[in-house]
Amino acid sequence: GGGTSASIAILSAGSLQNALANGLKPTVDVPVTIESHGSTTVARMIAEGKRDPDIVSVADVALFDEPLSPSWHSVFTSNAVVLAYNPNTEGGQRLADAGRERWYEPLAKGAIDLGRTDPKQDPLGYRTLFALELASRYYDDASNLKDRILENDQLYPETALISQFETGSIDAAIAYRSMAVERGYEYIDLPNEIDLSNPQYDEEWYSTVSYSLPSGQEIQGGPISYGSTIRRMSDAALEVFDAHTTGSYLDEHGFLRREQFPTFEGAVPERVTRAVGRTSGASASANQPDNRSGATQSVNQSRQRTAPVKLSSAVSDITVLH
Amino acid sequence: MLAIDGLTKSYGAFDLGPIDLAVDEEVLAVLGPSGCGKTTLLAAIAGVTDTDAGTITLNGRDLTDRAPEDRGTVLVFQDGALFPHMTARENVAYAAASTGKIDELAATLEIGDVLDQRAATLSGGERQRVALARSLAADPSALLLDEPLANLDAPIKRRLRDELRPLLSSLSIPVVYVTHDQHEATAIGDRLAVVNDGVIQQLDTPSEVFARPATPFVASFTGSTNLFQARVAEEEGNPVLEWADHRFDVADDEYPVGVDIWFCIRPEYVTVVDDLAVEGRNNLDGHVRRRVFEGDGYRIDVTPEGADDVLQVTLSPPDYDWLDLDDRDRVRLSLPQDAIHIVGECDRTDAD
Amino acid sequence: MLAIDGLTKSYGAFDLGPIDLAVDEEVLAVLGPSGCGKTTLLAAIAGVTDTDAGTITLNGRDLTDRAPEDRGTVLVFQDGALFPHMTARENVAYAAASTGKIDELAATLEIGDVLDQRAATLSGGERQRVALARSLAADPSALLLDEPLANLDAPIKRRLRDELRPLLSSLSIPVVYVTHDQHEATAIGDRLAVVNDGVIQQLDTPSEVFARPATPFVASFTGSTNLFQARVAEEEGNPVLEWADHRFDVADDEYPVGVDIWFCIRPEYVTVVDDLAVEGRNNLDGHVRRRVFEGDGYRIDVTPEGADDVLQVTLSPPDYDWLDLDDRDRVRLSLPQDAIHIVGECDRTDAD
Amino acid sequence: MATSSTESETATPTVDWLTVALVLGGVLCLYYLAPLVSLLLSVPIGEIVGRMGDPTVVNAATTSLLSASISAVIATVFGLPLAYWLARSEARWTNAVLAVVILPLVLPPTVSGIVLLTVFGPNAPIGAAASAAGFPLTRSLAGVVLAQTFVASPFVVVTAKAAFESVDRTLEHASRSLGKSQWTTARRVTLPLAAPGILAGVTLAFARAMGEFGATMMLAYYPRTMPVQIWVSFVSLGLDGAYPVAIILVVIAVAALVILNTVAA
Amino acid sequence: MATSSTESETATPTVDWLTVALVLGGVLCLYYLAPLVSLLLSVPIGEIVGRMGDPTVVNAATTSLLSASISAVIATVFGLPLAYWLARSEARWTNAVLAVVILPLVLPPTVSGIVLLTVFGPNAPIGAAASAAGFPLTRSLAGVVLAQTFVASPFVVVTAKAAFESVDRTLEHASRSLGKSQWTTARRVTLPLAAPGILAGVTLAFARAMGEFGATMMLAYYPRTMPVQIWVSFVSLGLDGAYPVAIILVVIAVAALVILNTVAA
Ligand SMILES: [Mg+2]
Ligand SMILES: [Mg+2]
Ligand SMILES: [Mg+2]
Repeated sequence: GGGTSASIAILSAGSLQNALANGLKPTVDVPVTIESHGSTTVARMIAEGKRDPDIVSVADVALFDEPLSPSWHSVFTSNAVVLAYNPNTEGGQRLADAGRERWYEPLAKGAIDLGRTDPKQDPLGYRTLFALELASRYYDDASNLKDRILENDQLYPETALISQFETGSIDAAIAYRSMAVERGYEYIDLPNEIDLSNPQYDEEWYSTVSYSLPSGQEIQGGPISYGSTIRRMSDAALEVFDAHTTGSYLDEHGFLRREQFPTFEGAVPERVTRAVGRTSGASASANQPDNRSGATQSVNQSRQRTAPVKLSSAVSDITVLH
Repeated sequence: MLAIDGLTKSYGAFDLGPIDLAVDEEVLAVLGPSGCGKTTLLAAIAGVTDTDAGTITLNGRDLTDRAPEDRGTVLVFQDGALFPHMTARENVAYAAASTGKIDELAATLEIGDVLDQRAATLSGGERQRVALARSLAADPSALLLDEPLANLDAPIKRRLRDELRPLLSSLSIPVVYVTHDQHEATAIGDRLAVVNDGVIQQLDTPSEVFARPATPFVASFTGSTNLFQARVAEEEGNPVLEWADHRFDVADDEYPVGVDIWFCIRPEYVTVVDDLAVEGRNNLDGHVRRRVFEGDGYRIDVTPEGADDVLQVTLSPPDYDWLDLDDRDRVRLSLPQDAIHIVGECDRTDAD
Repeated sequence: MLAIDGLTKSYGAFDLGPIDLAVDEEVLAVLGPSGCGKTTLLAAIAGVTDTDAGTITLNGRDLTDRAPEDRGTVLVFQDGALFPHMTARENVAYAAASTGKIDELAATLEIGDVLDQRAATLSGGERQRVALARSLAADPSALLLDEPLANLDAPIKRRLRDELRPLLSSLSIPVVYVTHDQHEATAIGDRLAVVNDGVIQQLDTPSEVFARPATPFVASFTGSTNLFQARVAEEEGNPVLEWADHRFDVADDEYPVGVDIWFCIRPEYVTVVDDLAVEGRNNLDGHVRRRVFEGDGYRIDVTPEGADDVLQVTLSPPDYDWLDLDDRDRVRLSLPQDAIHIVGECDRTDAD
Repeated sequence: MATSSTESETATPTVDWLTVALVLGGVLCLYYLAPLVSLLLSVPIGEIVGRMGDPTVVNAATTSLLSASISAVIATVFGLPLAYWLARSEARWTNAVLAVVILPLVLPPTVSGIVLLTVFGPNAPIGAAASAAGFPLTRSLAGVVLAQTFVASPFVVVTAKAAFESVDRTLEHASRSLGKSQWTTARRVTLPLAAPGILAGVTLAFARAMGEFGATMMLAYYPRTMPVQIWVSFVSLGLDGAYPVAIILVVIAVAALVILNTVAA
Repeated sequence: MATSSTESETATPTVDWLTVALVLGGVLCLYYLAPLVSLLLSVPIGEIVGRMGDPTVVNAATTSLLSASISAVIATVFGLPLAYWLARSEARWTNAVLAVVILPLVLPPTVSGIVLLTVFGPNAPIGAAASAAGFPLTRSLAGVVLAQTFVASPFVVVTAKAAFESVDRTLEHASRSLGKSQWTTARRVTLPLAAPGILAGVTLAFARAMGEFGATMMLAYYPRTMPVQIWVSFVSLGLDGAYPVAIILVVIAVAALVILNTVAA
């Protein structure tokens, strides 16, 4: 296998890279290696056998349905969609002036060079669409923001988006709050109804929007939820997992730890809940409200279909390592 | 003794062989036009090209499947193939077992002055001398030379040719000397193999090959420019040749009456009869068509009466002056019976 | 008229010039050892290297800042510099205005046979002939030749040298012919410039340069091997030279008494007096130290009495046979007054 | 016969160098091939053929071929003079210039893309001016070409430099002395003699341009070249989505290289 | 004087080819340099010096130099025999082999990394076997070298092939005919004559290995090479984090190339 007993390998979403390397790593005794790619790439690499990390963490738990299907996972933090702007450009300044209540106006006028990521390729991309849709409903005078604001040429791969933004090529970018905090961007904190950060708005508000991936998968709106799972159980992995999913470093890096986190989904091994200090019961209760993403129909069925297989492999891992 | 048996090699539309050759401690000159396969033959003996069939043995050792370095044959290339990143001395030292050997060869080949020059700065003659020294430094059991003088200017070529003859003879090993130059071949070879289209046409002493060419090709390539078709007949039990309006006595009685044959006579054997009144069996009258000065003598083209062909006669300058010929003069030529050589029966083979 | 004024160029530790030269419709031979700057001088005239100072004019046109192609000068390189991807004909055609010109030059330079060969397959002599044809095809206003015969074998070199002389003269343009070979320089040049260390040491007709070298370097480089130091004295109002135990009359009265000078006498001007009884002002006795056969004659080294130097005498084979000299024989030599040439005052300049 | 065959065996006891060479070279070839075979085997041929008609694939192929061709031409037009100068100049700082030429090779393409953005991005003076003139240098074919040229053109310069150096300078001097301009000399003497090396360089540059991903991704992204399309397909559909496009890229690139070398040779 | 100067002016009315060449070449150089200058100017020198002591940067630099050196050596050891064979063989399928050699150039490095994973990844037979033997081929220096060798070694093969082709085969035949083995011939005749071209190829391969990112990212990621470290810094800290590391990479690579060429020449 790839992860050796010497160190714990974490394969994580790119947005967690800095937090894990500079927040988590110094707080644990176990040596940790962190590898980061886009969340979708992370999921692909594991699903297609290109990586075999001990712990995998992604920026959208939906990826734990498809293509990854671990027997369980923890939802441990949230993030928010924010509107980062470059105060040194004219357009950026216009946004700063418009502020939290009127930010969409200069955007809708086409006076801002906006950058965003491709909804077909990463969660931030489709979450941008969700946020705009929700904003259209949230603000009184902001109908149809998606049609008015979105242009095809706003799409960049995430890396390119960051570079374009930092070099002043674009005035503003839809980003995660953690990115903006870590890099010291100026940003507009959007209302919770829009920024997809608060599980409280999940059921009756976030879940009313959706997006179809090229694969045919239907993504339903939901709070941004970072998920993590242990693929190879060990005491060391547990220690890292605990610090990873509950550590205060997350706040410092701009992530939002809601009080209900971490919650669990699936057949969580008891060792995990014990280590993290939550009961299995909590997992069961958290299960329902948090499950918004993934295929609209028969999500639970598909999970039940795959769970036994994955569980047995996880069990065998545990057995071996004991 | 270098023995080649049934050697063949095809590439593209060209077929070499089958070649059978046995070369003793002698110099065998291989003469042929460019593209006749003579370089390929050397390369095959040296092992730098592969062959399709046949065996090559040297002093009883079968070389056929050996690597070039393991054959004991050394090949001297047309342009010398000196290593350009080395001096002349380093080139010779590359193959020499001792510095004594280098000095000895430098003396023999008179390259002492240029030993410390880079290979690229040598003149053509110097280059070939160094190449020869290098090849001899390797102490060959057989020496193969591929037109070593071909790219040299005429006077250098003549001088090196004169030096090569005794040098190669003194080696007492089989030497194969490839050339397209008939003078070089006769000057250097103990024996002479004439090759055309990948096949040995004749293998004999140079004088025999020149006097009695085995094929029309050998005849023309060795300078027997008077090559004609005639029919064998008989007069009083003796063979004669019918050519144009004439009948010639011949020494060769090998061919039956009525057969069409090729015969040849070298231009230097044809004589001009000074008195038109003199009759002779093998005389023939004609008219002077052209006179050409060839440096060391004159060539006279004569159109025999009753023929469209041209008979060539070579004359020494004194003879030419004495005969005082003009164009269109009527001359009587004599074709000595012994000089007329029947090359062979006519078939689909052409003279060239 | 090609005029060079105050031309200088430095590279590394080497300085060329200042060079002042005026070349009429004549052949100027530039003679010097390798590394003396003669090739650089040609390159500077042709414009293929840049210069530090000075002007070059051709028929009144200032060439100094012109591109090489705009000078009207054509440079013939040592190895011919034929374009390897072209045939001989294409090389000539590259510079020729018409095919008629190609044929004409092919005839003049006797390269008709090789016109359709690739440049790489030509012999050294053929290569230089094609290079010459190509350079003449460009219709030069001045022709510059950089040791065109240097890499050729001796006989070819001699033949081409003999052909070049009339050919170059017939052009009626300034020709600069660079060489390190004194025989080539005298055979080809109307005038001769001897260059050493980037400086013209002497510029005159070949016979004048050879008879009256201006510096010890010129003397030794042109074969005045008898080069000695002596002191100017006076006898009866006439200048004499004191050398070893001897006093010689000299024709040159330019140097004051008491001055140390270099004088020279060419070995072919020294004569052996057949009768030891014959007295003469400029006679000198010595002993034969060595006799060397030099192909076209003999060289005798004589140690004069009272001197450590060696005086060289060249003798024709008949003279040598008649004198019947042996090593250690006592001989009386005569140094004709007119043959003794005072090269110049002694200073820090060395003979070589 | 028996004797000579024994002799032959004892005469070549050393390890055959050719065999060693072929084994080493074979290992390298296998190393190149194995992943490609694995790539080819992973997708049924029908799937590939099916994807070939896909408009995104057709567009990406068109963009790639067009941009790589333009990049190769630009690399040649701008690179040959530089290569020639590097080969011919006696200036000491040619080495410094050569180092500059090799830099794009050393720089990870993504970094190249980022730094190119700082110069040609719409906010940078050049980028802004071009954009204002209706010719944006990013997110356009121009951007793709800029990225590809940056990473691919050094191959033309480095390879052509070696080719020019192999041309004897005396031949150029001879040509000019014969009254031919620098231009004629370059065209009729230098270029023909350096042609094989130049062709090799252009081939390398074209190949590298076809494969360019990192810098293109940063500078252009749109219109999508095949490498970008492969990436997009991988991220959205996984290997099954990416492999057919990758195979088509390989096939097109090889075909283009074969044509380039056949036409030019 | 006045006359000749007028003549001189009328005599060179055409556009000076050298000027055109220098302008075109200069534009290309500027194109290479501008982003680099922009890169250098974007970070205060103190920041760069500060980062140079940073253990992650030191580790990445060590890994990069070590892996690129190993890759260059492997590329040379395996590539030279292949290049020699390609240059010398008369087999028709040398062109097919050459196409195989050029393929890694055409393939976007990320794709190369992915397909290499299908062969050397922990799930593939070879990768699993190596891993079981305690020598994992991914997430190890071996993985880095595998990735770099894949993308960089073609440069050695292509460039050395051209260099070998320029060595007259007759010289090799002459050497062997003089009784020297293939090995001696290669060592004393072929290699010395082909040396400049081979060195150029090794230089290119080393440079490319230093800059390799896409395939390394996929195949290894750990230990981090400088390009990966640049990426990580960029993802964590943005351009300000990535630039100093990128500058250090450029400096190290240039220094290494200069040393390589000085030592070898
Ligand atoms: Mg031949
Ligand atoms: Mg010279
Ligand atoms: Mg010279």
